[in-house]
Amino acid sequence: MIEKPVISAARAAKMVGEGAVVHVGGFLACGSPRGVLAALAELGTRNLTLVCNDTAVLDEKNGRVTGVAPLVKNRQFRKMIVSHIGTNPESQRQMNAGETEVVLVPQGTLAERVRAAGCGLGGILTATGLGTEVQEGKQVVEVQGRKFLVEEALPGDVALIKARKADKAGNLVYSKTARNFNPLMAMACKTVIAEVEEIVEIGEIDPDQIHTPSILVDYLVKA
Amino acid sequence: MIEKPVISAARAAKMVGEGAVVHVGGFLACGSPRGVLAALAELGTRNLTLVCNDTAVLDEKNGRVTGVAPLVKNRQFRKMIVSHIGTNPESQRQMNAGETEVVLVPQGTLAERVRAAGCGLGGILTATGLGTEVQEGKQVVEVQGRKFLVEEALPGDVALIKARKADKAGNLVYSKTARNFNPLMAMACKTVIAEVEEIVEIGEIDPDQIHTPSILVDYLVKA
Amino acid sequence: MIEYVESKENIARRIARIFKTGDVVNLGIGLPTLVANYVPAEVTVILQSENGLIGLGPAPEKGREDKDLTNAGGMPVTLLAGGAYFDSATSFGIIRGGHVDCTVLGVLEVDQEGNLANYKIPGKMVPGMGGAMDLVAGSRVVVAATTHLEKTGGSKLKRRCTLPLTAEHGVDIVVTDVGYFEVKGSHFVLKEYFEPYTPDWIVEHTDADVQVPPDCKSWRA
Amino acid sequence: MIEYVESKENIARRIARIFKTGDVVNLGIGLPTLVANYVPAEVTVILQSENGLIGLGPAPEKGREDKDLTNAGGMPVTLLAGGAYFDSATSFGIIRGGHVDCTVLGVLEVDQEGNLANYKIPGKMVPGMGGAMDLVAGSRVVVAATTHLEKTGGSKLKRRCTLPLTAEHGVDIVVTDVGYFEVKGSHFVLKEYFEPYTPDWIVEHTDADVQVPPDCKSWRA
Repeated sequence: MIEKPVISAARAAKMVGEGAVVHVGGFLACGSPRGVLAALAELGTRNLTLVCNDTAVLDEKNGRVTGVAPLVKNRQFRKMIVSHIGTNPESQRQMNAGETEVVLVPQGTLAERVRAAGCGLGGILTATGLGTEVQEGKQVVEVQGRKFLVEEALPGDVALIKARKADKAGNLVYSKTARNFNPLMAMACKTVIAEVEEIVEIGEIDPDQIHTPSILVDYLVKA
Repeated sequence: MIEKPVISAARAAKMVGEGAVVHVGGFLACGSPRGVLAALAELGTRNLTLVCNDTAVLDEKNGRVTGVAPLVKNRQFRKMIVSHIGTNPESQRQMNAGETEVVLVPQGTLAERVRAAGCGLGGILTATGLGTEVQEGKQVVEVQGRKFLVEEALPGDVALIKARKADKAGNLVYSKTARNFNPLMAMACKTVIAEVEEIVEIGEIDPDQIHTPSILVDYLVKA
Repeated sequence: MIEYVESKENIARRIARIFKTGDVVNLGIGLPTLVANYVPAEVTVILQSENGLIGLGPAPEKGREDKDLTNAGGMPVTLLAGGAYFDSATSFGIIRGGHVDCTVLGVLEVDQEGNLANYKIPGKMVPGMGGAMDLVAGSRVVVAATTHLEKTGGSKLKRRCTLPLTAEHGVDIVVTDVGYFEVKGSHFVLKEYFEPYTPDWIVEHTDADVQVPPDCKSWRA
Repeated sequence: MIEYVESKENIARRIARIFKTGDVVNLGIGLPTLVANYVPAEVTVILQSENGLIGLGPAPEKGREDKDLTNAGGMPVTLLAGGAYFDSATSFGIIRGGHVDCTVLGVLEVDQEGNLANYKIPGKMVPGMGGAMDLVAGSRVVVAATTHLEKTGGSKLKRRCTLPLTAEHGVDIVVTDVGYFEVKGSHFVLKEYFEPYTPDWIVEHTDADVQVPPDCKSWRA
């Protein structure tokens, strides 16, 4: 197996180009790549499109600023495709003020759209969102007498993900609910950067217990 | 957690009703539930619809009869939805003679159709099969300027699957390439029967390394 | 004269009695989360959390939180023995695929056709739907949990939702602090009234069609 | 006069030179499987097998077979350190999602528009497509591996396939035992001729439009 480069968070952040579509793992920042996100916030790259479960927590009064929240505050995103913005009032403010385009996607649909991109599917058919605002502008297909929305694949340029452990080849293992969107995003993006807590030798991870195979991962960052 | 009934292969076979749609795990019989299939062959239940990767190996001259092959030979299937029948000449013969309906599905499409059923999707959009006989009779949807086939979900009545290990709650771990379609089928059927080599206490399997969560499994059979 | 007194506890208590042993249940954030506290000791339900686990346990003791183990509200939780973790696609596959027996959600509005609005007040509050749309579309039984009246005195149960919908025709059961309703056809059926409220009081204080069947009975928390 | 002598070895040898270190490659059953034997020592390719693994190793020693570890042909194999197992949906997600750099498939017919037929001779042989349709639709580079002529002397490269297609316009490269072809627009481009065959011989013995560009060069196994 080929070893993957282990790079700094700062170098990882530089791989996110101006205007890129960035898939960021994590669920209310549980399982988000903190180090790389901090570096990206510092770098200040703009006009990004965010694909993420949520805009994390921005509660400066209580000292809780997590996940992508600093980047939201920095106005680094021109568009945010997320399922939830309720814990980050700044993302709501930007949306209501028309400063940032926010596309709200049902969480399960978001997961499937990202997965579809990674799996080379054009999209999936789901009943979620039928008869709601989510349906607007979407194709409806009938299958066995039932109606479904066509939800399109959602690919990205760069995935910033977080894993518990990697081997030097880039095989990943996630921890508990920090798994969430991370393995899906690892399949859906051209460049995949995994921030990991531990890097072990090739062969140390049981191949039945690898969550993301090495070939999907381009760079490792030590958390 | 609730413990799942551990039943005999014979009792498991009886849960497959006349005319049922049966999803059978395994890839050329690697990872197929041998004990339950043997019991079902003995029971002789007919008019079944098979959903399986392949019709396994029927090579009596060399003493190789694996997976669902005995059931094919018994004419227990009225319909077989599979990706490959090349190693079981009897399934080819039945198809060519018009005795059994055989629907050939590309392997990746079969996997996604089973997964879609288990995941409550109406189906998926794939480019696989475009411009081939597989396209016949199917809807075509355009997404971002590209054409895709609508491939519909493929649910089942009973899943007969094989795992390496279960805990008493029914959490499953598969071994190596014996995993294949097994976890997909575990999600796609009303009744799920898992044949396992080993049953351990609840809590003995690391919850990060469970391939199929217990709630998807109804019965365990000791291999 | 009966005076309305909001009681989230009564709502949670009654909903907790819906489940039977083995049910897989997803409890939404807020009021629905309370339900876990009232499940009878003899009933074993299995809690699913859409951020990727089955077998949700109680909150950890202080100091024993695990940064990698939270519920869908981002709060530290624990996992029971026999629980399992999975990714978000599998989690919603479990939800959409009908493997969750019951989901309990909070409400902004719910109407007599089973429509639910709980994710958006245009121009005011737009937290996003999170997993709610999938939960309503996918779960076998959807229970809407809500106080019967708004702070301003209006009925939370409506003839027709005015807010953007979370899902069309998704709700099966509505439990408020005055009664237990089923959505049948295009009206609510009052299956139980919670004393001291009476069927008459409930019909009068519900801005929707409420049918009171002969077998409607009283229930005490 | 040049006499055609079938050489699967030469086909495999040339295809093995296509890869560069780090390429993820899927080798079909039969002739394509031979390719693994000729990958140069200095090139590390990563073999994927669609039944659910990455990091395919050589066949095990006799007596060390593992019933749970086979390739897509059902034959016992091994896994290299750093390899991984996954289910069939993930396996084809990897294939369809463009994570496989190159797939090598056997051929019944291949035509100058890149159409491939390799899964069915109606009424005669219908093994089924297995994973072939997904592999051709999904891999970045698709290499068709075939002897140049049929046993009966006919050309395997066609103007237009007559058998049911495995995929439309999927093939990028065709390697036979006489030359290396690219599919460009609606014809074959002969990039290399394998001595003792000459471009003239190849054009004459190919029942399709073959362009011979100025930079067409010779290659020796």
